[in-house]
Amino acid sequence: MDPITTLPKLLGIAWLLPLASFVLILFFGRRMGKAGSKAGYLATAAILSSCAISLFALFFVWLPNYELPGPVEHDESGHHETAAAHTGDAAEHGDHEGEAHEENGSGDHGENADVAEKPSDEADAAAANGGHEHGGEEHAAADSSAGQHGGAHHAEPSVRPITGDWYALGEFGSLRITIGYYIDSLTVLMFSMVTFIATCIHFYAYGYMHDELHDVDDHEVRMSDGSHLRRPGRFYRFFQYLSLFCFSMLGIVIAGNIAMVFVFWELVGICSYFLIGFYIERKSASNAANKAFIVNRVGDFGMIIGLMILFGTLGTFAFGDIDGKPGIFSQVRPEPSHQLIVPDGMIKAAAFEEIESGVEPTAEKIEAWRADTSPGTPGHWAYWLMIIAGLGIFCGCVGKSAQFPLHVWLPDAMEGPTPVSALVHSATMVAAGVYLVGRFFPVFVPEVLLVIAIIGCVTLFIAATIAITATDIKRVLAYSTVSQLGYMMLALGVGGWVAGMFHLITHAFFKSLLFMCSGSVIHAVHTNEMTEMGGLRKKMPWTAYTMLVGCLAIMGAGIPFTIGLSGHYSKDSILAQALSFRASNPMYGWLFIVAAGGAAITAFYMFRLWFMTFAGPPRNQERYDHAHESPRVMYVPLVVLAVFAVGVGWSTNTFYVDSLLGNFGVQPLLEQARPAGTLDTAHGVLMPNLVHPDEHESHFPAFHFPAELVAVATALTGLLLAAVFYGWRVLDPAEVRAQFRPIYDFLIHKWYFDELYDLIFVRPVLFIANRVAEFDKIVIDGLIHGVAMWTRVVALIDDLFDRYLIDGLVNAFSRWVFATAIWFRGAETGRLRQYVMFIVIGTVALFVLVTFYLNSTMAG
Amino acid sequence: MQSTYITLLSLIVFIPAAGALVLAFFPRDKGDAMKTFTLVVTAVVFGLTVIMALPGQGTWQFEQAQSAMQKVFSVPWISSFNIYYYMGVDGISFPLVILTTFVMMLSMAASWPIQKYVRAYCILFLILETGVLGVFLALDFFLFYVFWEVMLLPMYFLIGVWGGPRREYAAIKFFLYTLLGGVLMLIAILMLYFNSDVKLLSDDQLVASNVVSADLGDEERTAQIGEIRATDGPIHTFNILALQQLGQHTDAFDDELLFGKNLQWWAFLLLLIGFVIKVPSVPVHTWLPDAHVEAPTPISMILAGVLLKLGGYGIIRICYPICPDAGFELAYFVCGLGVVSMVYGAFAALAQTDFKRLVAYSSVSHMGYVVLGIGVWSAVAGNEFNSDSWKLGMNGAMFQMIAHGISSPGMFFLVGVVYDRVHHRNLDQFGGLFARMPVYAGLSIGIFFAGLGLPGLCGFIGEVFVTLSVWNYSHTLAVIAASVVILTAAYILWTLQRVYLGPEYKGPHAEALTPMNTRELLIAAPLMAFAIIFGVYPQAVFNYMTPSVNQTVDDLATWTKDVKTPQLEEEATAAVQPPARSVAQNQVRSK
Amino acid sequence: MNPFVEPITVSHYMVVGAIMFVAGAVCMATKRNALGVLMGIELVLNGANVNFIAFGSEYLRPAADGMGLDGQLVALFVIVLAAAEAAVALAITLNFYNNHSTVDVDRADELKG
Amino acid sequence: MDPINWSSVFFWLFSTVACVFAVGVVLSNNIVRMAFYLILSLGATAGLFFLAGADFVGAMQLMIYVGGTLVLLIFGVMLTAKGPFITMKTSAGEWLLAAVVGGSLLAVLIAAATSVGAWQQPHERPNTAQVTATPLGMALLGARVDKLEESDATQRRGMSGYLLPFEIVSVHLLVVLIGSAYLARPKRRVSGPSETPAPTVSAPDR
Repeated sequence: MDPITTLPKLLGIAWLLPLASFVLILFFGRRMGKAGSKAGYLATAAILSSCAISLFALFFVWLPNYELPGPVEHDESGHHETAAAHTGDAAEHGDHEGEAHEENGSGDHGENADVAEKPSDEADAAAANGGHEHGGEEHAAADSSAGQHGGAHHAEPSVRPITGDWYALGEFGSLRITIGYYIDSLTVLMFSMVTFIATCIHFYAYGYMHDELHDVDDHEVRMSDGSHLRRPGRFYRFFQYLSLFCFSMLGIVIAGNIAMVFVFWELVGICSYFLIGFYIERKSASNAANKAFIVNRVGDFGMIIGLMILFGTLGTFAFGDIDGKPGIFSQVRPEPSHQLIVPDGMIKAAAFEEIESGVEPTAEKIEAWRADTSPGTPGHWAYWLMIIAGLGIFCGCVGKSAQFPLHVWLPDAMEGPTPVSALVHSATMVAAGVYLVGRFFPVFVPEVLLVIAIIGCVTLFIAATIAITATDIKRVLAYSTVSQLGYMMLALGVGGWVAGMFHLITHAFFKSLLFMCSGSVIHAVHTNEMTEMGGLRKKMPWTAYTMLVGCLAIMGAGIPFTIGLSGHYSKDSILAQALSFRASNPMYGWLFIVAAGGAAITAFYMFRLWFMTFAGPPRNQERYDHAHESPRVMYVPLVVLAVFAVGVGWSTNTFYVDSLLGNFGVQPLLEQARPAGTLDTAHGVLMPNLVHPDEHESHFPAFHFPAELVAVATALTGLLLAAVFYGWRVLDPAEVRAQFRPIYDFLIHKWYFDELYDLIFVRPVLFIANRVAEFDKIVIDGLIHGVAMWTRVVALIDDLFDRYLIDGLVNAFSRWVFATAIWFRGAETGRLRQYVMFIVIGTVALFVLVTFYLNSTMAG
Repeated sequence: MQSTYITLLSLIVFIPAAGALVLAFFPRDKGDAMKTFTLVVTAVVFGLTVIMALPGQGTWQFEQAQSAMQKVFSVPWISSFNIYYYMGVDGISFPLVILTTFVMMLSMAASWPIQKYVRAYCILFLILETGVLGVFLALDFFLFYVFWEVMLLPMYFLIGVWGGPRREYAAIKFFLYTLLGGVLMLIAILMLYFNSDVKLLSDDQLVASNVVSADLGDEERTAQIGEIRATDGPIHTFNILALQQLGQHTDAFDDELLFGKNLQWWAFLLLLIGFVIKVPSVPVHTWLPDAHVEAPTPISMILAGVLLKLGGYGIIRICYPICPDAGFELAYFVCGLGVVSMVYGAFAALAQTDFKRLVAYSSVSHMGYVVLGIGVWSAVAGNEFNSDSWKLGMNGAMFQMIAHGISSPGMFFLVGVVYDRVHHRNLDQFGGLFARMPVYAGLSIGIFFAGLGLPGLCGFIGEVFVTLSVWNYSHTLAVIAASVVILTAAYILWTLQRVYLGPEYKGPHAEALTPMNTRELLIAAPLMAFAIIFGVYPQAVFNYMTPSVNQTVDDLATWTKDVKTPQLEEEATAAVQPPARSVAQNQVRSK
Repeated sequence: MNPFVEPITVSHYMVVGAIMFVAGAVCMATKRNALGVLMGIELVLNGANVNFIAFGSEYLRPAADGMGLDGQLVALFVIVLAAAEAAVALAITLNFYNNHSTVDVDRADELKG
Repeated sequence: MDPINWSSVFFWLFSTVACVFAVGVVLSNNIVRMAFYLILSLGATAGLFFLAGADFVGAMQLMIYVGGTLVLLIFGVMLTAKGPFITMKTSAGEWLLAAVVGGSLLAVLIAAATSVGAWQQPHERPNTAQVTATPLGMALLGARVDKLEESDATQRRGMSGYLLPFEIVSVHLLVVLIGSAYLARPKRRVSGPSETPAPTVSAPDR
């Protein structure tokens, strides 16, 4: 089968099936069996089909067509010396790098070339994907010149992703905003992982949510008359949301452009909102839902800024090239070297003033601008644009992955039903942030990566410390999730792309397992408080031992250099990468130390949880008596996931088995998906001392050995501590609490983040809102009313003016005329003789006047 | 052809008026019959517009790909002032016309609870529809103004008679605000009219602006053009298209008027004030919350769904094309207005306790996107002319108008549904509606999320497109605009929580909370459906509007390139060395 | 200068007319008796007539300058009208007398404003 | 020594009589005396007319005024002459005022009369005495025989004569005759107000 045409269709179907399920349940859910019980079947069937299709796509379409790269475990003997050189002298790093790879280059290089050429040989539709053919040829060219530069083998992507658009949301000139796909092995892997875990959780939820099949008494909600709320079950609605969530999540995974990611980003956010607020009657649930969505929106705000920068400067959202139009990745890392550069679009945007003043932006000129990054130059500003864009995108990831400082929503999100916590808030959605950082990795400059690493590191520490004191079983897991996400971010931030993504996959399995186990416990004892549990392992052995597996997996248990649970491998590679980073950047050595310390804390709080729940005598006898093992539909998925939690980190070469699948395993798949050019050592521009080392270096024994040892040692330390306090109960944790009261308070109040945010964000915003509303009412409306009032006053004045001044004048005049007339009337005596007198006098007067006038004119 | 078009467009505009006339002959006590009749009339008009939108209708069909005006006709009306009965439709107005007829139909259906003076209500309602459609279709400025004012009075009465307790206050406030805008507009119209001169236009432009009909044969056309050329003195015109040509290709409106600003600057400002009052933008928005709160539900729907769009339409159709110079100069001001409205409206919404008032403020916030998207003037990136992101903004703004035209009537209707039942709107006294009215709550949440800008629903497309387009114009505004998503989420989610979630209903008349009836469902469901369709497949709208919007933007971009930039460069050089002004600029202008 | 030697001129006549006129006017102004007033009127008209005659006389002025027969004709009309006026005025007076039993014009103040 | 100009002598005689008795009319309080003085004054005026060559007018003066009008006047005096009315005294203030006003009017008139030089130029009177009755009669009938030889066109415009004024005056006299007869007729006294009550028109209430 030709993957280029098949995969989009297959994954597209897998993606849309949950949507179909959602729509059907939306319209007919209520009528699907009693209280919508059939809706559960429908949703489960849909996600199961998706899972089957995804796995089919992975095993029967992807793997046969794209051979996985060789083992990443380097031949130790060949590298001891160079590795030593690395640790010894970081300054000479660059020189040695070339040699180091030259030696082993030929082996896997040949394979890489094969992989790349394979599809172009056999694909009928090669013409449809010109890039492929082109890539193959170019690879051949690179192959011939491989001798000159050892690093060249990193430059070519091992497999070109399959890209394309389904349809456009909007198209304006050269700008397109589309719904498209970008498929590489990471996509396929994520599809498989998400659908698989989702399937397990659907089955599990069928058992967990069975209460909703009939009327429910919600004991957490008190009505105004004091009774408990009684409401009809909402079984079908739960599966409806779950289906929508699966659709949205898969949308993020398959998204071919960052805008589409954003679209589904929001959609998973809203699904999360619905699921957290599933118990809509509970105030705490709806508060938590609001909090989750709004905090995520804060992250989205940053993401939109990133989107704007990218769109404004690059004119595209697409990750990969589509129909010859370069996508973001190929603009940022142009062929053939795939070195990270500031793309032309950003340079032009930064050099806005120069261009406006008439400088022609020729290729040479752009190159010159790019080269000059001293402060104040366009190159400098363009680089800053890169940083801001990267930070903006990362901001979205911070929100979604609950990283510091936006981590506050995730613990509250545990208000949702436990299957939701397992699926949405541990395995998939919150991992979407990490996934996006991984997807967008090629665009992050070293400075941004450093920020990511620091944020991740801070997060993992804060969350781990809070988890120590939490007593709500789900909250402990929630903080654990935050902490593990911090690990992933840290890994990505220090350049460990595979390490980070690997941890994402493994974590998804064991964290969902842990959540489901906790759900099973809660289902049994009807409380979240660990202080009321204890000794449950006898009552519910399946749950207890699958959870133990989960705890071991998360703490990274394993026998050094031999075998371990999945977490062992992923955490090792993270620590190794952090160590490698430390070697290159001594001033950021604390990242490694915190990560290692965090590993100890992880082990401590996980086993604290396990001991408190399952070991020792029961703390609350009544609850203990009522506890029971969950039904099979719930614990079978636990077992399945436990198996995966153990083995998902393994690859065929872990056991040195040459299987039919080649070097099958998660790590090789990820290695195959590694973005082109990200394997090279990267140097910061604004921070010239910042070096992101080649990830493969972390496999050098110089880093790998100490890291693995440290990981196991810290984990064991944590485990021991937990056992001392909670397992064997040798020491009383209450005494410790009393001893370190302030610290305990600080931790139990979650570092006072909620209070802080309430103080510096929520209250001011509400304050401003009220002021704005008042402004409207008082100032603007007041102004209007004032104007109206003044108009009326003026009108009144006008009226008075009219009445008293103008009319008054008229009246006064008439009165005056009247008075004059009256006065004159006195002359009208009616006496004849007087009239004669007047006539005479008038005549004389007239005469006199005329005479005077005539005289004066004559004189004049 | 002209006769076909005159029939078509006149039918669309005047069927409601004719219906109003017929209503006068209904018996007094047949209230339901009147409502039914009115509904039928609005449905007929809607049907006509839908027929235009569908393919395969021959001459009646709206040509999607055509960017210029179509279905144009022009009949002399008041010849002594060159006023014509002159209408046409293009991609900018057509979606709004359909939206209008659609929302009008729905809000008539939503008018069933009206029991007071049914006849008068229906008549005013239909006259209002005529006015609004006339504004969208009129191409003669005078005609435009007439319809603008025709629309005003029915609205005044509809609020003032059928409104809530403070209806007189609200109605007068609405009336005065809008009237103020109308008067300013009239001043601007007259300013433009008396400074216009058709003779300045070239032959092609005369035909393009339909001063000389394109339907005529060559000889007749030449004769008419000759006639125009031979006339003594300027020929003033109200023809909007001709004014656009004059504004963009001649210096007819460039005379200095006051305070060193030229005539078109002032005309632009006056028109803009007139239109942003309608939009409404901060700080001339306070009529909106009051009008909405007091107006009956269907009138709120019309007010939010249709009337606010007139402002945006006016800015796109009139302000920018006719006064590009002023538009260029004031672009930042316009964008700033939009952004301030967005932020301000969102904050104000956050503080409301009246459900309807909150929705009204959300309208202010959402319409801010429209103003912002229209205001973006990013034709220039460096010295490259690339108006793509401008097109993005303009199209986004247009889409936002349509989207808001779907979502906000929906919101107001849904508020009305619950208000009809419990007769209060105090947000703090709701809660638990999800359990009592599940279908209603589901639809509400859907529609409110459309307002929130959730992907997959119509609000998202407009908001995101607008926001994205702003970056190339101003980074600051872009960042502020982006930040509004947080506030929007906050107030909408908080509202949903207070109204629909929670264990029980806290207010009075709890027993009246019955599920939606069929009529209400039939009103809300289409809105929800369109919200989803437009959100998932926005091309359904863009196909109609993009050619025309892009053409408008291209024209303005060409103007920027050919006229404004040389002018600015010249000013820059003149500032360095002040020699005599060259005549080159004037040559360019008169080209 | 002997007044009996000097020839008479228009001015002389005019002075006589003036005296009669003024006498009539004063008579009108002072007499309370309606008949006295009437007599004053006669005097005034006569004074005027004197002037007319003087201006129209060929003996006093060259014919070319004078009014000729016109003066006499006007005087004639004045005399006729004076007679008519006297008749009417007497009728009024009698009427007044009938109504008020007096001829004191001061009592006839119905026109008083 | 110039010969006595008899026309001057007669002028002075007549003018003195006219003026003195005119003043006498003013000064007298007795209505009968006033009438007598008036007759003298008017008669003297007629003499002045004769002196001025206006024989017909002078004759008319004697006939109408002295004959007709004054008879009429005296007739009136007699009709109304009851005791108290014969002498009605005028107050001293009125006299003073009248004197001042009259004096000033007189001054004005005399000043006017003597202000024009042409009016003081003596004129050689023609030796032929002209009889004016015929020309006057002809003029009243519309023919100005005195202007037949006039060569100046403007002067000849008066040729139309006084026919129309004559007719008017005739009608006027007739009217006066009838009017005065009417006015002077004995009146029937209406006793008291009208006894018939005013008709009450009931306004429509609605």
